[in-house]
Amino acid sequence: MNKTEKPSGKLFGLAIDEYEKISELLGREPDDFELGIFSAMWSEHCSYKSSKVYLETLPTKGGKVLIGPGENAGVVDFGDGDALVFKMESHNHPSFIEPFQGSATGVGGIMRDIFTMGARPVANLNSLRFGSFSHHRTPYYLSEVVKGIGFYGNCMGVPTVGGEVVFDECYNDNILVNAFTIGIAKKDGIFLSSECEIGNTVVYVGSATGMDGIHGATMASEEFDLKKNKKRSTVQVGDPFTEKLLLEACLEAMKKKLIVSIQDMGAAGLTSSSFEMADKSEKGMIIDLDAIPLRTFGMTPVEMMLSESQERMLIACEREKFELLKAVFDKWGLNCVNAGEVIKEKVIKFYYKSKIYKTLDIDTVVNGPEYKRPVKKPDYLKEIMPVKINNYKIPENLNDIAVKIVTHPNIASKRTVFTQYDYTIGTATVVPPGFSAAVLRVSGNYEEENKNKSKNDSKGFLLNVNGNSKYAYLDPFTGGMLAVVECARNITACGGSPAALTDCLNFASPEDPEIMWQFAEVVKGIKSAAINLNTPVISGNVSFYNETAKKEGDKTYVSKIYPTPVIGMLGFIKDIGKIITPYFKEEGDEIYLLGEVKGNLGGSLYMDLAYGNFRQKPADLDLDYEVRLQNCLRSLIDKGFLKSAADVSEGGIFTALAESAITNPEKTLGFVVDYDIKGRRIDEFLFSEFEQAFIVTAGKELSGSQGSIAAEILTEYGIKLEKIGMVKKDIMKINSIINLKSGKIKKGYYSVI
Amino acid sequence: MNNKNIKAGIIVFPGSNCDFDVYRVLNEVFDASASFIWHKDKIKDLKKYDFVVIPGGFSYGDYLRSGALAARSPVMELVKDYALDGGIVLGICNGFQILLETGLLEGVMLTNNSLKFECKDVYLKTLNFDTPFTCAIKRDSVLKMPIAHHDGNYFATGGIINDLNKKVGVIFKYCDKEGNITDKSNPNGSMHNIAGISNKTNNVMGLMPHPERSSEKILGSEDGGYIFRSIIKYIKEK
Amino acid sequence: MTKKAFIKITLKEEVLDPQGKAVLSVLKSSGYNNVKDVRVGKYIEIDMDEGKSASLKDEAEDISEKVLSNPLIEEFSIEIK
Amino acid sequence: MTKKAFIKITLKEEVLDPQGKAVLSVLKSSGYNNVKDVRVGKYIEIDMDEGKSASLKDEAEDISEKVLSNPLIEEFSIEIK
Ligand SMILES: Nc1ncnc2c1ncn2[C@@H]1O[C@H](COP(=O)(O)OP(=O)(O)O)[C@@H](O)[C@H]1O
Ligand SMILES: [Mg+2]
Repeated sequence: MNKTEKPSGKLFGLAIDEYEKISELLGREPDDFELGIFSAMWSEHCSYKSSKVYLETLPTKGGKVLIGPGENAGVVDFGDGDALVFKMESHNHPSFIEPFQGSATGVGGIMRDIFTMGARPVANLNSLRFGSFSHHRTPYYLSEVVKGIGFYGNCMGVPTVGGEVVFDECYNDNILVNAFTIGIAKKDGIFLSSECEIGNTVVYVGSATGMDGIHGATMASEEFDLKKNKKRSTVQVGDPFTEKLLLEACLEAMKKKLIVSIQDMGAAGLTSSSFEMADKSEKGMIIDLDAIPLRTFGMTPVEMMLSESQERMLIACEREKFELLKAVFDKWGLNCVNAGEVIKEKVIKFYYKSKIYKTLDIDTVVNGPEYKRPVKKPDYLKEIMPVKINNYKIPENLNDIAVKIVTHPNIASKRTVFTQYDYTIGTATVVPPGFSAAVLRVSGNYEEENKNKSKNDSKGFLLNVNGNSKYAYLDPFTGGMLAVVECARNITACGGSPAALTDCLNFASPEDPEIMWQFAEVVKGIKSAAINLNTPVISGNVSFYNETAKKEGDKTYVSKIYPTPVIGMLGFIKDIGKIITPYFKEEGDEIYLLGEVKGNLGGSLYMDLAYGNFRQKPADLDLDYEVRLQNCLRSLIDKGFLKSAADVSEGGIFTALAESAITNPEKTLGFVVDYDIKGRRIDEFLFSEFEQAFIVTAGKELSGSQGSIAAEILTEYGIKLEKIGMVKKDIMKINSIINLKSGKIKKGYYSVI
Repeated sequence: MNNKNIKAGIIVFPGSNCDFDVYRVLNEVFDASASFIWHKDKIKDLKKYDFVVIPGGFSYGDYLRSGALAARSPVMELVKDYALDGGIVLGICNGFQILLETGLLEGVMLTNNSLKFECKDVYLKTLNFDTPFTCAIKRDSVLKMPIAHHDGNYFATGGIINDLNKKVGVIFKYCDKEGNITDKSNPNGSMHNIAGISNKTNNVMGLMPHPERSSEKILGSEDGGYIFRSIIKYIKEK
Repeated sequence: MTKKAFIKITLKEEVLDPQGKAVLSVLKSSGYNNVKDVRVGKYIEIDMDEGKSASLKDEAEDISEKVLSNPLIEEFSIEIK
Repeated sequence: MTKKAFIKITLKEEVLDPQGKAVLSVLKSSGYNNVKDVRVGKYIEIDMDEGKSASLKDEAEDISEKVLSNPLIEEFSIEIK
C-alpha cells in the first residue's frame, strides 16, 4: 500500500480525519491489514455513517412487525405461525461497471440476506433506472441488467414477479439496480446473526475465496472517477447454481438444528460478517485464516478479509454438531470448514501461518464515525414554483400528446423485460407482473414432510416496488411520501392491505450539503406516509455517491442522479379469491372515478412532452384523505362490488383509462367517457398525475340493489364516487376531445421497449 | 379422488427447482403419492414407482449445455433401464432437455431464437391422444400452459423428424388460441412448432411447457392437469 | 505431470446458429462490413494428470464425446500440450 | 477472397468460472480422475472479406475487444487462416 497517497484527501475511502482517528485509537498508524478492515467497516456502505441519524427517525415497530431493521432482513407476522422476511438492496456501482454480473450478484446477494434468516425466498422484484431511452448506452445496460437478473433468479427457482423500469437522463452515468426479495419462514424458525455462544465453532461455508470485488465496499462509497479504471479488475462473478445448493444446504442444516447463528458474506465479505456477528452477539472470535478455502493462490490476509466472492456464509455451530453440519454441506458438494471459535473477549484474533497474526478490538472497528453532515436547501428549488397553467396554451391536438404519453418508455409495457424472468415458478403467482401489484398465494408445501406448510390456504400477499425520482427532485418531501403512497395504492387497488415496507435510498454524495438536505427531506416524507398508512419500515438500504465526474471539452462537472427513494411494500389479503386486477373486464361495465381530481400538472409527463418543461411544483398530498380513500376502496372490493381498479399515476387519468382498456390479456377493450370538468382545463383532467383517485369499474352492481350498501361505505369514509363512462370495444373517447383506436394504442404500448 | 396408491418418483438433481412444484401438485391436487429421488440415492432400480418425473429447473446450472451434465449422472442409467422396461417417464422443461441429452428422446434443444429466456403462456395442440400422457385430454381441445426456458428451440435431423411423425412421436405442437399451428405462435423457433415428443413406444415423453404450473384454476389454467390426469388414468386402467 | 487438453467445440455446418447470427447482425450494424459470417462455439481447457491414464488423448476424446459435446449437432477437435 | 478469423475467448485467470467448476465436478464423479481443472471459454469463427480492410488481423482484434469479449473478465487470442 502506497502511503504517499495519504495527503491526497482520501485513502482507501477514508477521510484524513478518519485515518487520524484510527491512528489515535490504535495508538499508532494502522498497518495494511488494519487499514483494510477499518476502511471497509467505516465505509458509508457498511457503517451508514451519514444516514444513520435520519434512518433512526423512521417508524419501525407496530402492526405486524416481528423484527425490524438491524438484522439481515425484516420480519412480518403472516398469521398461522408463518412469517414473511423481506428486504431491498442496491447494486448500482457494480452494475454500472459490469451490468450482467453486477445485477446478477445483486440478486444473489439479496436472496442470501433472506435465506440466512431461515426463510425460503419465494419472490423477487427489482427497480431499475437507466439513462435516457435514446442514450446510446441505454440499450446495452437494459439488456445486460435484465439478462443478469433473469440469469440469477431463474436459476435459483425464485419467481421474479414485479418491478419498475425508468429511463431518465439523470442516470446516464449512474444506473440504479435495486433488488428486492421476500421469503417465507415459520415464526419459530427464524435465524439471526446475533446469537452465537462462547465455544461455538465458527464455520465458513460455500464458494472458495478469490480476488473478486476486493475493495468493493470502499468502491461503493466513492464517487466514480474516470481515472480510477484500475478498480475495474475486481468484478464479482455470480454462480447461481452454487447459491441454489447453498440455499438448500442452509435450510436443511437449519431444519436439523445445526446452526446457532448465521450471517451471509456480503459487502466486505469475511470482515463484515465476522465483526458484525461477533458484535451483535456481544462476543469475540478466533478466525483462522489458514482454513479459508482459496481460489486464487497466494492471497494475503487482507485480501482474504476483503474479498467479495459470492455465495459464501459464516455460521456459528455447536462444537459437537460440526461434523453433522459438514455432512449436510458435503451432500450438496459445498465447502464447509472449521475456521475458528467464538470467544468471550470482545476481540477478533486472526491466526495466519499457524501463528497469531493480529488482534483487533471489536468495538473500535464496529463503532465507526457517525455524522450529522451539513445540510442546505438546494438553490435550484427556488425556481420550482406551482405551475401557472394559463401561461401555456392548450395544444391543438391532444390526441397526439395522449399517444405520446402512453407510448412513452416510462409508461409503456415492460413486457419484454419481465418475460425474461420466470414469474410462474413456485405455483404461487396469482397475479403476474404487468398489473399494479403482484399477488401470491402460499403454495405452502416447501418441504417434503409438509413441515412448512401453512395451515391456511386462502390467504395471500401482495408485492410492489415504486419510486418517483422526478418528483423527489422537484419536492423531496413529497417524493418520499409519494413512493410510499403509490406502493400502498397499487396494493389497495387489488384489494390488499398494506402491511410493511422496505426502502432503498439512492442519492449522490452525502458530502454535498444540498444532497444531504434532499436526503433528510425524503426520509421525512417516507416517515410521515409510513406512519399514516401504518406500514412500518422493517429493512432498507442506502446507496450514496451515485455521481460521476465527467469531462466535456476542458470543462469538468459532476453528473448526479436525482434523489431516488425506492419503496418495496408488502400487503396482505385474507381471502385471495377476492383479488381484483386493474384491467377492464367486459364491454358495458360502468366506469367510475373514486376520489378527487385536483388537476395540478406540475412536474407531469404532460408538461414535459407538451411544453418541454416539467420543473414545477407537484401537487401536495393529503395523507388523512389518502387513508380514507384507500380504506374505502378496499371495503368496496371486499364486498365484491368492483371488477377493476387502477390508481392514477404517471400519465394521469387518460393513461389509467387507456391501460385499463388494453392490458386485459384476453381482449382489447376501450371506453367512452363523458365527464363534466367543471370549468377546469381538459388537459388538467386528462393528464394531471398521482391524483388521490382511482378508476374503477363495476357491472350493474353499483347502480342496482347493492348501491345502497356502497353508498353507506362511501359516506362512512367521506369519499366521492362518480360515474364517468362505460367500457366499450376498440375505441377510446373522452368528452369528444380524445378520440383514439384501442388497437393502435395497444400496439404502441407493447412495442416501445 | 383418491390416488394414494399411485406412486410417483421425482428425480432431483443439484439445481433442479421445479421439484417441489411437481411434488405439491401430484400430492395435493391429484392426491397421488409422490416422493423425491435424490440423484445420488443408493437405489438399485426404480421398479417401485408407477411413473417417474424429471422436473424442470437448472440442473448443474444449465452450464455447458442444458441437461448435458445431469444426463451423465448415474441415476439416469436407472431411468434408462426403467424406460426400456416400459416404465412411464415424463420430462418437463429441463427434464425434457435431460431426456434428450440422455438419448431416451431424440433431437436436441438449441437456444431460443430470440436468444432470450421466455416466460409466457402458450397454447398447445395435442397430436397423439393414444399415450399415457394424453389419454385423458379432450379431443379438439387447445391447452394453455406457461413456458419458462432459455433453450427450448427443438432441433432434429430430417430422419429423426420423419421417424417421429411416423410413430406419432410428436405429441404437442405450439399453436394459437384457436389451435392453428402458425409461425407466430411458435415461442422459441422450435422445428415444426414442436413442444413435446415421445419415444417410439410412447412411454417416455418430454415437453417444454409446465403442466404443474397450470393444474389449478387460481393459476389461470387447469389444462396442464390433463397430463397428470392421463397418466393416472392410464395406470389405473392398466 | 500435468498436461493441458485444449478442446474446440463447433456446431456442425448444417445446424443453425442463432447466437452466431445475432453476433453477425451486431457486427454488420456496427460497420464491420467485411464480416460475412459468424459461428459461435466453445473452447474448453482441461488440466490433466498424466499419471495413470494410458493415453491422455484418448481420455480427452472420451470426455469430449460423452460430456462436452452433443454429437447430433457438434464436432470437436483436441490438442494436447 | 474470404479468410477466416478463429478467436478464442477465455476467462482471466483470477475470475471465477462457474461452468468450469460444474463440469469438473461431474467429470470427477464420472470417474475421470486424471482431470484436475476445467475452464470453459468461447470459440468464434468469423468469415471475412479481405477486400477493403487494411488489416484483417486489426479488424478481428477490434471486433474481439469491442464486441465479442468482455475485457473486464475475459482475454482473447486470434488466428487468421
Ligand atoms: N423490472 C421489472 N421487472 C418485473 N416487472 C416489472 C418490471 N418493470 C415493470 N414491471 C411490471 O410492469 C407493471 C407496470 O409497472 P409500472 O408502470 O411501474 O406500474 P405502476 O405504475 O402500477 O406501479 C407492474 O406490474 C410491474 O411489476
Ligand atoms: Mg410505478
